[in-house]
Amino acid sequence: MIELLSSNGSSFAGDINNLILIITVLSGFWLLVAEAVLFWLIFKFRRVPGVRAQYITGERKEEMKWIHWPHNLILVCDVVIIVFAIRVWYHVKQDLPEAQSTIRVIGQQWAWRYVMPGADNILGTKDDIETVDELHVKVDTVYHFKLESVDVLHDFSVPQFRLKQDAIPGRIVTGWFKPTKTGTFDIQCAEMCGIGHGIMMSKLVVETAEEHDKWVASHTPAGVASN
Amino acid sequence: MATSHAEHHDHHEMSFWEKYIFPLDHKVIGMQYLFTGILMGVLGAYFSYVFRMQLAFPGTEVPLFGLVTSAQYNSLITNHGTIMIFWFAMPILVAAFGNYLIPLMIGADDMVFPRINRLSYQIFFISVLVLIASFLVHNGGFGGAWTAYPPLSAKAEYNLTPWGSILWLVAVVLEFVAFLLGGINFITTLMNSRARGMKMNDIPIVCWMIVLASILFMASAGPLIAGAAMLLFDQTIGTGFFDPARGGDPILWQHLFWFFGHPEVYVVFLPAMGIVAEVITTFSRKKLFAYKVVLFTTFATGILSFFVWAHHQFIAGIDPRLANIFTVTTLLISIPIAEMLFVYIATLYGGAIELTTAMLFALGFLATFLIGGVTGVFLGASGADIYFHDTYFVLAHFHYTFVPIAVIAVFAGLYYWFPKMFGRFMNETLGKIHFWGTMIGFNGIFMPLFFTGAAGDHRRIFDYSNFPELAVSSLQNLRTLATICVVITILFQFVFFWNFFYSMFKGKVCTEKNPWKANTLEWFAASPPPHGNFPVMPEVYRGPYEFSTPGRELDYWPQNEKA
Amino acid sequence: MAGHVDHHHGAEGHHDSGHGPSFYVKIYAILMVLFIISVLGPEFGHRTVTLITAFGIAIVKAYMVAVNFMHIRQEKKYIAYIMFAMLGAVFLFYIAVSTDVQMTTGANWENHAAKSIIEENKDFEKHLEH
Amino acid sequence: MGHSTPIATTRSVTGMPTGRLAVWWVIGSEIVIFGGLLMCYLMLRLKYPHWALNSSHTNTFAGGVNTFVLLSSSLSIVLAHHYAEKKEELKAVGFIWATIFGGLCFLVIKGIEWTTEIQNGYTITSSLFWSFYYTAAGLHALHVIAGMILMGWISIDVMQKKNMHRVELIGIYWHFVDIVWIFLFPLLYIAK
Ligand code: HEA
Ligand code: HEA
Ligand code: CUA
Ligand SMILES: [Cu+2]
Repeated sequence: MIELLSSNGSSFAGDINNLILIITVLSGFWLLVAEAVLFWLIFKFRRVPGVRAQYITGERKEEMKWIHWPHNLILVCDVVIIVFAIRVWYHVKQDLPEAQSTIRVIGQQWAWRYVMPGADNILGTKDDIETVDELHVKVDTVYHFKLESVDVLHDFSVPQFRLKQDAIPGRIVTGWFKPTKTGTFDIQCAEMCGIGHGIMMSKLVVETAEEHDKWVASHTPAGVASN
Repeated sequence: MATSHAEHHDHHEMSFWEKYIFPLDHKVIGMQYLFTGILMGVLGAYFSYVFRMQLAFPGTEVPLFGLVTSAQYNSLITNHGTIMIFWFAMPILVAAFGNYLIPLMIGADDMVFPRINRLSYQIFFISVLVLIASFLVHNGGFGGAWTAYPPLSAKAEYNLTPWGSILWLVAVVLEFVAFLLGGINFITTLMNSRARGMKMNDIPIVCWMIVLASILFMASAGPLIAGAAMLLFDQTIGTGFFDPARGGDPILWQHLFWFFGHPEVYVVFLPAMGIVAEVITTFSRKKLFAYKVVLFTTFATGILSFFVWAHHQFIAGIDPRLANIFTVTTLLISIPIAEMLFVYIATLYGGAIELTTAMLFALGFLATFLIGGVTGVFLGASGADIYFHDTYFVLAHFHYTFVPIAVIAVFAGLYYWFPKMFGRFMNETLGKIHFWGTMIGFNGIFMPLFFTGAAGDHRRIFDYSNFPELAVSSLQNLRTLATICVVITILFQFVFFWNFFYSMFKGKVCTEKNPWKANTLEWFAASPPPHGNFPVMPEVYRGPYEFSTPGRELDYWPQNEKA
Repeated sequence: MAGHVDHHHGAEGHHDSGHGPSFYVKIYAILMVLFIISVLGPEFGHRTVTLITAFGIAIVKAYMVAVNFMHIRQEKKYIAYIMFAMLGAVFLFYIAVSTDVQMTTGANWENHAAKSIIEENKDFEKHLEH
Repeated sequence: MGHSTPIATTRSVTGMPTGRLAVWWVIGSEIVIFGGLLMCYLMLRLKYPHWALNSSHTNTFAGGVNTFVLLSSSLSIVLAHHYAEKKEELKAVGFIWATIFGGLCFLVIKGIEWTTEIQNGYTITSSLFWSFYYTAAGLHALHVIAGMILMGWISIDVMQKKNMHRVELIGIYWHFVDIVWIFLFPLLYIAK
């Protein structure tokens, strides 16, 4: 479980983990302060017979500063979080690096279909490889994926890559990832898509260049000369 | 001047039928909403028990239910979410407390439109029947999540619940209509029917909050009502509003839904904050710290809440540039809410805190809601939401907001106003047992789920053993822990129900009008208040939180007490 | 019941709009003229003219009805503000949502279903002629 | 029901009668309902220029006559309000029924219009434009019907000089229904 909390199977997973860490520190600090003050006040100001509560309107200047200072400091924290969040977002979702290979990912009730380029590394040619529920990619390669759906909403999610994107019927959404570790990872569907939503899982296999070439060769449709 | 209202009604003895089944009295209508809401809450809690058992012990027979199929699982969570929000949280927080408290606290004898009020409950009641019918029809209840995203929700060939999804949608629309009618009543009553002398700053916070919540609801629900009509036509007669092949757009529904959906979470949040304000001021004998700041932050929250909705859709395929704007607005909304919470905490400073059960629940609300609020910041940061979206982290976030709001704050309110409502006290010892059981149980349910979520558990999955990464025992142990805590929490609710119903009939009689020595006007009426509420219509001379005023012998100063 | 009114609040039962039937008829006449212009607008066959006569005049008409028939001016100021706030919510919705529902492509996405519908109908204007 | 009006209803802290205040809030909530629907329509209308072709099949004449009818009925209800304030109940009732008649004409014309459209093959499922056409106009027609029922009910009271202030309330509502049509007309009929 600990590995899952910090796993970084893709190039940007670490950025997302760091962002989460920053938010944890900044907002965790406030959470602790608020809880500590709350409990301290509860223990400190218990009712004692004969002792009256103080009369504080909270509208005088020196009282209001207890509101204004946290207000400004939280604003600062917010700005910091916004800046980091948008930087990560921009990097992951908005500004796609040049693709080294492009694949199609198609969601349907309740399976994932993948179309990968064959040896020519061009999508839409005869040697394309089509698989169901198993995606093979090469490590350290920038992939673009074209995400589609044929029926309802699905969501292409690779938790270990910190990658997630909805698939929408009628639309093609382009995203990217760059695997940094070899191995087998879960691909899940993260959008309610009917009674099979809970079984809509597939595998992502990240291979070294040689392994991947071998896999491509052995899966190229028969009768297609790879050129 | 203020006339006696009671005598007027004496010559008209009301039958049981008129008094309890078709009442016009705001208090009875409030009670109808309360008890219907509690019943629906029990149903929602039962659903959560069933599907949590399935998650902890997949594929085994769940006691009191049986085997859970994936279709049933989906329907259970969908209707759990829908019921808990629309038929439990809203009816109790907005309608029950709103109806019961607003006229009493502003010194009126009833709502301004009693008949519209009754109509509101009747429509609400029909919506309950329609919703329950939706579970019983052929192929079972709707299972497309409470967000009902099309195309799944729009076509029976996808969701496989031809009737369940239609009835579900009709029930939700009826519920909306009921709350629009109720809301108009709350708003006009507060605006127009306050007691003589009650200025804007003398209105108790809870009344402000419920009315502002009604306004938020009214301003945000419109597009979704239109959208619901569109979806209903998609389901029933085959239009293509949300069908991309025919030019429609599934994303449009998401916008319609969340444009409503986000303000909606503040629709339930604000009344809970209102209840807590009344309870903590009374039991710490303190003036509310900076009343005006509370109002300003509430207004700010209300306005900002219309600018953040797309944070639910960050990765749903909206344009990534749009997400940046919504990240900014979402994070900004943490400021007014933090300020509001800090003001409440500051109110305790220098107080004379008495830890009654109501006070414990109110403080428990503050302590736990903070966790829910702070985890919202993780989700509002678009970059982090890429990972967290639709995981149990989101789920734990919103249960850490909803349960404090709809369960804990509601308990605070019920323990606090019980003597007024029923003229008897609830048992404090049982109350404290209930408090600790609920708090420990609730934290035990959802604290582990933050971790399973952060480890990658996705929502709405009926059996994790299909996912190798998630089928590991360390995660399964946390899931089981959560489930055990659900059972514990639910068992402790029996303490509450015993206490509640026993005290209603046999509890210690509350002979005083004002047992907690509070200031607001409802404590000036008899317990329980008769039809017409007040023997003499009260006048107001000061704000609602004048506790421990220097130079007075008593440490409270009722709003209606002359000088 | 009359005896139960708290008189101290002094509800002013009606507004005194001070307008007589002839005033309303005059407004009605103006509305009619505007209406006729809006119907004639498309006859010029000019897109911008049509848009102005159609929607510009609709706004003027709505304004005239709100001010002269609904007496929104005689109402407390905040009534108008509330109505504008509601309209504001509607436009806010439009502004944000149009950025992806009204578009067919955007940053890293395209709505190919919508594109192909537009493509299929691209020569609709020919059918419009006759 | 044997219940008298609560004191609450007769109070007026804002200075506005409670009924009128409530009607404005009703209209506020209706603005967002119609507004939401029309904004959805607008987005897709601008997205698909070829909807101009569909809307060229709408019957501008029928829509125009209906605009005329509704504007006229707005005049009659504001006159009804005028006479109700003057406590001339007969004239007020007359104008209320003139308004109801206007609503009826509107619905009859709408019925004829829809029948011909459907006979020509343009049904609610024909295309998205027609779906919006029927949904928006249908929702509006429901409001017309509701207004007519309320007016009939109010006119009974007005005859007996009771609840005269309600004429103004239904008037405000009716004008709002009129305004919605003022926008529906160019959106569905004129813009081609
Ligand atoms: C009443 C319920 C409620 C409340 C009050 C909130 C409050 C907030 N919510 Fe939550 N939310 C939900 C109910 C609620 N939410 C629900 C039901 C869902 C899921 C729906 C679904 O998909 O089914 C959801 C989902 C959800 C998402 C989408 C997640 C996803 O699906 O990917 C996001 C994203 O931004 C979010 C953010 C926030 C934020 C920023 C707040 C803020 O209002 C919180 C503000 C409060 C604080 C921040 C705490 C106090 C502040 C401090 C102690 C100061 C320190 C703070 C900083 C340094 C910033 N929420
Ligand atoms: C107000 C809202 C609310 C409340 C109170 C709850 C309460 C609970 N929720 Fe709920 N939940 C939602 C709103 C709420 N939930 C929503 C919106 C969803 C999303 C649905 C979707 O995905 O579509 C969801 C989904 C959801 C899931 C996710 C399912 C999935 O994605 O697969 C889970 C899983 O554990 C869960 C668990 C629980 C549990 C254990 C409780 C409780 O049982 C916690 C303990 C509380 C109690 C036991 C008390 C209950 C109340 C009473 C008994 C009445 C008492 C009377 C008074 C208070 C007066 N909920
Ligand atoms: Cu596909 Cu969930
Ligand atoms: Cu939200």
